[in-house]
Amino acid sequence: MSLLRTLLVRGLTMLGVLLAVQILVVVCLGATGYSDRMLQAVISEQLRGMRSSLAQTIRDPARLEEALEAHREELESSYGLDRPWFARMPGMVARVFKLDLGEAHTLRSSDGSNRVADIVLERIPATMLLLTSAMVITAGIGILIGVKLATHPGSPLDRVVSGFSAVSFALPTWWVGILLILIFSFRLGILPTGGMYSVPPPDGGFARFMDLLYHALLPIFTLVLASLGPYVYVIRTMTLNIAQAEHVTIARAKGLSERTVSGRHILRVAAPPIVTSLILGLAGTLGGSILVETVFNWRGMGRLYYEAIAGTPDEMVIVALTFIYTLIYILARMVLEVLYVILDPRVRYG
Amino acid sequence: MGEVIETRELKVYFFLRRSLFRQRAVKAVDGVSLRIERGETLALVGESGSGKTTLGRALLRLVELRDGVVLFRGRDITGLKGKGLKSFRRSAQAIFQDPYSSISPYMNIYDIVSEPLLIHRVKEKEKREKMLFRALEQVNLLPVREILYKYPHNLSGGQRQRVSIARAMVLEPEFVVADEPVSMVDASNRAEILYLLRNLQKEKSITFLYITHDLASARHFSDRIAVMYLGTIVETGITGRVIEEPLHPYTRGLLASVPEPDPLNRKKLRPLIPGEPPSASDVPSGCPFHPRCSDFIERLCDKARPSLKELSPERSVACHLF
Amino acid sequence: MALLEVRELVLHYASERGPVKAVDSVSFEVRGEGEALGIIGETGSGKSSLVRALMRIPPGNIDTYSGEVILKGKEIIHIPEEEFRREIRWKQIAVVFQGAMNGFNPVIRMGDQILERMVEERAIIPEKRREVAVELLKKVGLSEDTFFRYPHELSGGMKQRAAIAMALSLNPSLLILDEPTSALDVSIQAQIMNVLKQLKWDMGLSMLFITHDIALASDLCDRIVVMYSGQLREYGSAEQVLLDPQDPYTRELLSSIPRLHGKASPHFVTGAPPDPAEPPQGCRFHPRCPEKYEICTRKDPPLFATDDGHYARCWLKGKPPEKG
Amino acid sequence: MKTATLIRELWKSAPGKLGLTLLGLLSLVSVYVILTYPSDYGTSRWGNPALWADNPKSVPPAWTGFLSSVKPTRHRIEEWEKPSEVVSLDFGHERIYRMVFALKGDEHPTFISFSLWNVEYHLRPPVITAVLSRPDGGRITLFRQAVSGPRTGEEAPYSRYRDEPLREVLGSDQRVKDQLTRFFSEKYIKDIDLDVVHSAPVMALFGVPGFDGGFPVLKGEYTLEVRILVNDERDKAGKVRMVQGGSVYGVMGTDALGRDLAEGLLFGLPVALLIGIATSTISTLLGMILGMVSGYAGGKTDLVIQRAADIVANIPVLPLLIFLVFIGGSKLWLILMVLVAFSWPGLTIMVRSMVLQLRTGQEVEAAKTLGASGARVIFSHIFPHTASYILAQLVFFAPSAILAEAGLSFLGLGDPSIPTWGQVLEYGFRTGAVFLGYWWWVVPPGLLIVITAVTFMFLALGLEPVVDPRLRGRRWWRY
Repeated sequence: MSLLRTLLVRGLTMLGVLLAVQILVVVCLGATGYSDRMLQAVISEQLRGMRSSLAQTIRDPARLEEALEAHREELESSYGLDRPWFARMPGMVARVFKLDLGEAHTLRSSDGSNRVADIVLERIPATMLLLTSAMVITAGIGILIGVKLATHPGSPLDRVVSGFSAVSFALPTWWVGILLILIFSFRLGILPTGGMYSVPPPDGGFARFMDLLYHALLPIFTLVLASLGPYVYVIRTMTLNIAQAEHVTIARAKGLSERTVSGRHILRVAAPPIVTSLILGLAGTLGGSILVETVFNWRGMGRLYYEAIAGTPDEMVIVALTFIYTLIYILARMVLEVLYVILDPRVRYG
Repeated sequence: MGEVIETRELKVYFFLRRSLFRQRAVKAVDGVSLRIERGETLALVGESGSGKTTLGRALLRLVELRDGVVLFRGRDITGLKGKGLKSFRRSAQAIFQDPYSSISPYMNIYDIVSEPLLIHRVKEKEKREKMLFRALEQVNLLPVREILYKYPHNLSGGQRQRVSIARAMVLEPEFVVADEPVSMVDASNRAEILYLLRNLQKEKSITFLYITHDLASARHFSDRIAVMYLGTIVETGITGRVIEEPLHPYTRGLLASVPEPDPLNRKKLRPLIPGEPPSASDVPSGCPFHPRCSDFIERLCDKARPSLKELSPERSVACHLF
Repeated sequence: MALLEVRELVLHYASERGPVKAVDSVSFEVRGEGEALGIIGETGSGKSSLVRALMRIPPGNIDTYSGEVILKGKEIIHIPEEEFRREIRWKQIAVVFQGAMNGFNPVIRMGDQILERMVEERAIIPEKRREVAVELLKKVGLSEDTFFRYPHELSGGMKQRAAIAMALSLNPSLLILDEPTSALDVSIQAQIMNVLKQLKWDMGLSMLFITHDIALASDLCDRIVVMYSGQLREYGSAEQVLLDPQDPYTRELLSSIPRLHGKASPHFVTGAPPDPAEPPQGCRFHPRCPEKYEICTRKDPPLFATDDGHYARCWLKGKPPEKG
Repeated sequence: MKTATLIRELWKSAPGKLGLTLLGLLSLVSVYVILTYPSDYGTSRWGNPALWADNPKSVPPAWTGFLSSVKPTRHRIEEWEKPSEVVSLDFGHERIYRMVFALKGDEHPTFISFSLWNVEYHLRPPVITAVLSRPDGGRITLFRQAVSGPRTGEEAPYSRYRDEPLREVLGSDQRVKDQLTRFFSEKYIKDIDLDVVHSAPVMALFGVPGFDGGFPVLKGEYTLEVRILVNDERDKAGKVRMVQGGSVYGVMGTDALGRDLAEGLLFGLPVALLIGIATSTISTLLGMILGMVSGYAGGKTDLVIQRAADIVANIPVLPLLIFLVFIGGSKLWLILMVLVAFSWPGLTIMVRSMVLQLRTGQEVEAAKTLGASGARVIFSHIFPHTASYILAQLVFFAPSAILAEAGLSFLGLGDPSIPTWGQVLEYGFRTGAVFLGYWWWVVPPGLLIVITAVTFMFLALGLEPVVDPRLRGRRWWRY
């Protein structure tokens, strides 16, 4: 009962976040006149097409202009440009919520579609590949190291790792990526500088997969390296705190083996806060992936974001990506919240 | 004489949010009427969750009252605000249970004990220091000059508790609530602090509410006792009488539970109150004590709530047996 | 032969200010066959460190850890850690710790925690688990459904009972009780004490009862040890210590307790227990002692026998040694 | 607590000492930069390519020469107000400016150029010639051109190259390549790689045909002459500058525009400190005030603040940051504001929960019983307990603000009028410095970001025992 309630409250908060972000985006676009300009550009585009087709039938230039003007007004009212931006706002928010993301100006999907949904959709798997593998690896290594350290506090290894973790809070992920390219690609020449496949890509499903993996090595390593430090630091503190708890002393006094003590009585109890720190770290990884994809020319959403900003900006894509990133973040958080609730009976049974 | 503090049908409820729409009342204090006379010490005895601490806080206007009135020197103080409240604060003080968390770890002793003087605008520094020195001398924090600039973490538990007594006494209050002042102090130091409080009280005829779970200390350091259970007072009377002849089954059970150093104790089982006290958010119907009571009368105790009946002057009990 | 014999047990912690003498050469014995020995001490007397020393679970910063502990004639402090863990912990000596509130793993059901060691030892078949646990729970007065509860769903009193049940799971020959009731109300405390008495009488369980409350100790203990600043101050039967205390500290401690009946008003001892990192020179109680002599400020007294099986650490009870 | 005590206590811990030292050092350099750099540095110098035209492009720092076996060629700039020699001819005279330089390194000069200011003539336009003499006797005319003639309506004296100099990068002319080809085929009877001559004429200009078809450096003394042929005594020429582009430059090397990286990176320091300190101060203040208000006021105020904090705390910051800066424009103040807007919830939630706990705690109860006012309770009995967290947050947040700005800059959203390390990296990345191995361009800015951020991290670590008097004397960090 209360489990359901906890999750319901979390879910509502997340929905609120999504709505808040969407409103923020729309207000920013509206209040700065950005959306007006965007729509005007769309209309002009359509009118240009119309002019050439109308020119076939209407010969008189004055009448042609008149007809075009009538079309313009019609289009403007259909796009809602005759109303102020705040009147259009609810419609825009609703549209994006229905995942109707509009059309891009300059960017195209690989098969030439200019629908933003198509463009973004084909990039999502690449990003997911990076994010999930980085998170899984980070979690795995983090837990291993954290526990090793927590059960041996004050050892030289502990000091080194703690120091490194503290310092890694200050490491820009993408710069680490650049360093890795310099070392592994430029200096040693053993790994590719970027991209997702070799040119030309190898034939055969398995060979292609291995090629992808080969290209993913550095980006994943970069993401892991960047998120590992803070994560280990948190795990270490958590497990260290729990290792000093009364029930651990009792578990030892009971004569349980060290394995049971550290697995069942330290790690299992530390799991909920560890999950929380994973949730918190997610924001960093998500943001970090935009930069890391940019550095490694990894054709995911992050690189798309960069492409949409650099050169001729593509506003529709930027709006859509902001929304999608928030959505992914919120969904991932929900999953981890559920995990948290399952792990901690104190939350489960109110 | 005349009473310094009096309550009538005092109620303090807290509300726990159970869900978005439902909330549940925790009846911490549920209709308490009592009075304490000038220079008297009333021991308020009860176990954890009985509402004794909340009652003490209510008398000091630290919690919002649900219902009822508190009279201080005959004046209703329940609605006091601003200046009126501040002047009440000057004459009513408190000593808290935990000497580790009731004084600021970031202030030295000088600052802690002179804070009340600053709050109540004792402007001349000389006068302030005179009062400060006197207060610290009264609580035997000697030599005062050595103690003044120490921080609480340099002092022992007993010393800290004396600092907090000095802070309460520096304004020379008329009424003091001491909430378990010695429960976190080492056994060998407890009596010292209790004597200190008693001497201060006698000297200045301060009115005292001594909140405790320790009946034995209440016996030595109070004039009257009020026993509390789940938000209500179940028995009151002159201390000696209550200890020697407890009337309410709860008081009897409580007294029987108190160990005394006697080698014969180990040879027999202790008579006891069965079960555990229910939560104050879920008070049983009728007499709140009936589910644990050995003298439970069916269809009376679980239906009707006994009121506090005055059996003789200075002796009241809330039980259907009387 | 005594069940447990402790000889000159020492546990000093390392600190920046030098060694903290938490347990400083303590010797006593628990005779067995349902005898309960009480160890009484205030804050900093070293009583909790004593438990840790006996169970071989001292914290990380050890300076000295020595002495002998002989259980049923076998020395157990110097045997290998793994052997101690397997053979002694919980099988021979079980503990009920003070912090009932935090004593259980918050994410594991009570039943699993109570039987945990048995399960790890494969001393129980899965089908029997429930039955065994219910039996244990009944012994301490808990209902069957406690088996499926999580710790946060139980009250402090129930958790403390469960802790006792957990300690009984492997039928230990000695039960150490480290302030088992200090966080509880008097009425619940009395219930727990009765449970313990019952165990002692019915099962003949020997106990080491550690508390700061000398009155509570009298409820259970046949013999009593009084500790002060890491040292043993007085040692004797309950009658000897409670009715005829020989050491000034014990006397002061007893008289400082407010009595519910009788005429005596409580006394008090001035000053605070010493800092275990910097105990006073000479007799450690001398700064607070009402009967101190010149020698007390210089020389730490040894334990003097004052009666049959009754010892006190006070110069008044023995002949001061020759100078030099 | 007084600042002096704070610093003294901080100094006692190893990370605190390290942090303080670094902070002092960084501040000192920042002060130097603020005092010596122009206030509009970004637009007037860094963003002005003309200023950097005479520097070699994308070359490593000078000190790398000591480390490598290949000896780099020094960068040489010479300027003349007066000609080295004047030769009279029957129809006027020729003013000759001469730069003599020896090549001792193993690397070719990166380019060769001259600039000319303020030419004034009365009758006929002067003719400008540039000739390079090689140690092997070769004389190659690199440039020959007459100054533009009078325009209609213009009156003598005709003034040219006043506002902007005539600037010529020499050697890429087709005629030069032809001359070189001819010279090499006469002088060195060998197959020469014409491709090199055509694609990299500077290599050929300063080289001799090698065995493998390349052009290793011809060491020895070269002379570059700029001759101005005038036919009127009154004709004048102003400053002449000749540049032989070296293969190394300065302390930190240059970027693709020839900008001195040392200068730009130095400017980034006060900017980074400003970003870190300003953002963390404002966001900490905001977070603290909201948390205190939320915890102390309770009721509706609390609910509103808590909901808002919940929502803001759940927003993925970087995507939103990118969006807002993209829409609002790349201005530093906007970046700072947005960072502040997203960073308060953590502290607010924590301060609130601490306040809630403290508010019902015995210390506050005691203060209330004494009659303390709300302000006194907050300042004397609540604030000190939260101070350590607030201070830690203050120091802790600075690095993340610096990193966030760097990330944004790296995506090309940095404020172009205020060059930051992130922007230096962005330009390097965009022009392929990473893939060409221009480490001096991409490593130092990142390293500087890390050093600055680490400084704050050390301070945060050192502060832990300082702000809590109970932890004093117990130090976890020894060395």
